[in-house]
Amino acid sequence: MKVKVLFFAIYKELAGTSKIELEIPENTNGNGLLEILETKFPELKKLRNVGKLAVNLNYVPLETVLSNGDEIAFIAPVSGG
Amino acid sequence: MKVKVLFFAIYKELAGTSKIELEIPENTNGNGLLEILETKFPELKKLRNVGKLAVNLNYVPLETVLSNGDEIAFIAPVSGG
Amino acid sequence: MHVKIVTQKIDTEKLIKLVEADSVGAIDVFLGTVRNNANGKNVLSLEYHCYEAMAQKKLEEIVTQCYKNFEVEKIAVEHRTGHLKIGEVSVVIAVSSPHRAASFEACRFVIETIKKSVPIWKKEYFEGGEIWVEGYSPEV
Amino acid sequence: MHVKIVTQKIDTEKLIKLVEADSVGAIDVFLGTVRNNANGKNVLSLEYHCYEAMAQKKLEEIVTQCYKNFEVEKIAVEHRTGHLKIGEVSVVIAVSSPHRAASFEACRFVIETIKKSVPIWKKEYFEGGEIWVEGYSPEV
Repeated sequence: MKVKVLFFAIYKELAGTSKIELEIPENTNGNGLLEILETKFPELKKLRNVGKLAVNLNYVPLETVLSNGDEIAFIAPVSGG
Repeated sequence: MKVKVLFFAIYKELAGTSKIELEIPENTNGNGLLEILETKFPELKKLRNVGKLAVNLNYVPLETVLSNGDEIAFIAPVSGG
Repeated sequence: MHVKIVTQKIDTEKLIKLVEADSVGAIDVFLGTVRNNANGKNVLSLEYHCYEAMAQKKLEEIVTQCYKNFEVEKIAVEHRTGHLKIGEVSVVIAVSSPHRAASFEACRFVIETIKKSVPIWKKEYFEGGEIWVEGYSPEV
Repeated sequence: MHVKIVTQKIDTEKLIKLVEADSVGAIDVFLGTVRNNANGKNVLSLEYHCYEAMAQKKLEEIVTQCYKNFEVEKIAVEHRTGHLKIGEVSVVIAVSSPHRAASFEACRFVIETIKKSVPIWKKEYFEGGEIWVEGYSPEV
């Protein structure tokens, strides 16, 4: 199945891109996706245990199983305001 | 001795004036002045126990002895803001 | 410190400008406005009277106390008097600080203390009458 | 409800106008501004990035929650992104209510919740470097 992964702020800098489309196996969850991304973008390992998972604009647990067409982002600790 | 008494808001309406200059005996305190004022302006009796005493722009106890030249006002419960 | 009793429309933007500074990270601004109802009555307008010299002095004391009690940078306060229509602004308090908690707390302190101890009174005009609003009894 | 992510200067006066109403007695307005220092460092400027679609959604959720939790009348929020200079305004929150406590509390709730859960990040530019500011970890 195919998902879209968006990178923002520190994630974007370390990945060197703001967005990729990715083929991943069925039943991959957030943690599984992170492992795949760390293989493609080794720099992301620096952020291990830092980001929260957002799927389709909502925060969800890292154990959440992903679906085809999902829009995914890892959210570093926010600092707006 | 001579003092100046200012009337505001409900006090002004009941006294029918915004200011008077008054000769009062030496050693008159706030309570004593109020009695004198109630004789001159009987309507003020309606406000008995309502007002706080201000002398020269500061709140002071009603027992405060007044001095020649003082600027005095009785302050109804405030409602600004 | 900027503290003023005014009879014309308060310029909120101006008060905000007055509290800006490079060391400021937060500004809290409170506006008191004339509401169209009170105690179940339809209010038509409000009239604010004040003992101007004493109100000015009390406001300055409140602001001075804020500088002592809270880590604030600058404070600007204007209170309007006279006859105000529904929706008009009677008071604006702007407080700036490096960190946000102080701005919120000091701004709240100023308006609460105004309502307790500054000699300003309002009269409500409603359908069929008018009445002096009873507020707090100022503490000696 | 007015909620917007913007890239230009926020018009505070406009947001205040948006929350005015005849039934309103109090308006609290919070402005976040770019401070010239942080953690003992001299800050030169701040850059705000955001996940716009999600930030918009989260802001709307926060405002919706405010309408439930506090007796407020209207809320308007704008958050600016991009590169901001010292003194510039990054966020404005305006909340109106019949009585003042609700405005203060809801306004504070909005800014605290923005800082906890809205996907907006800032990078500090200081003499000799730049760094992504670490904020709260948003709770799932």
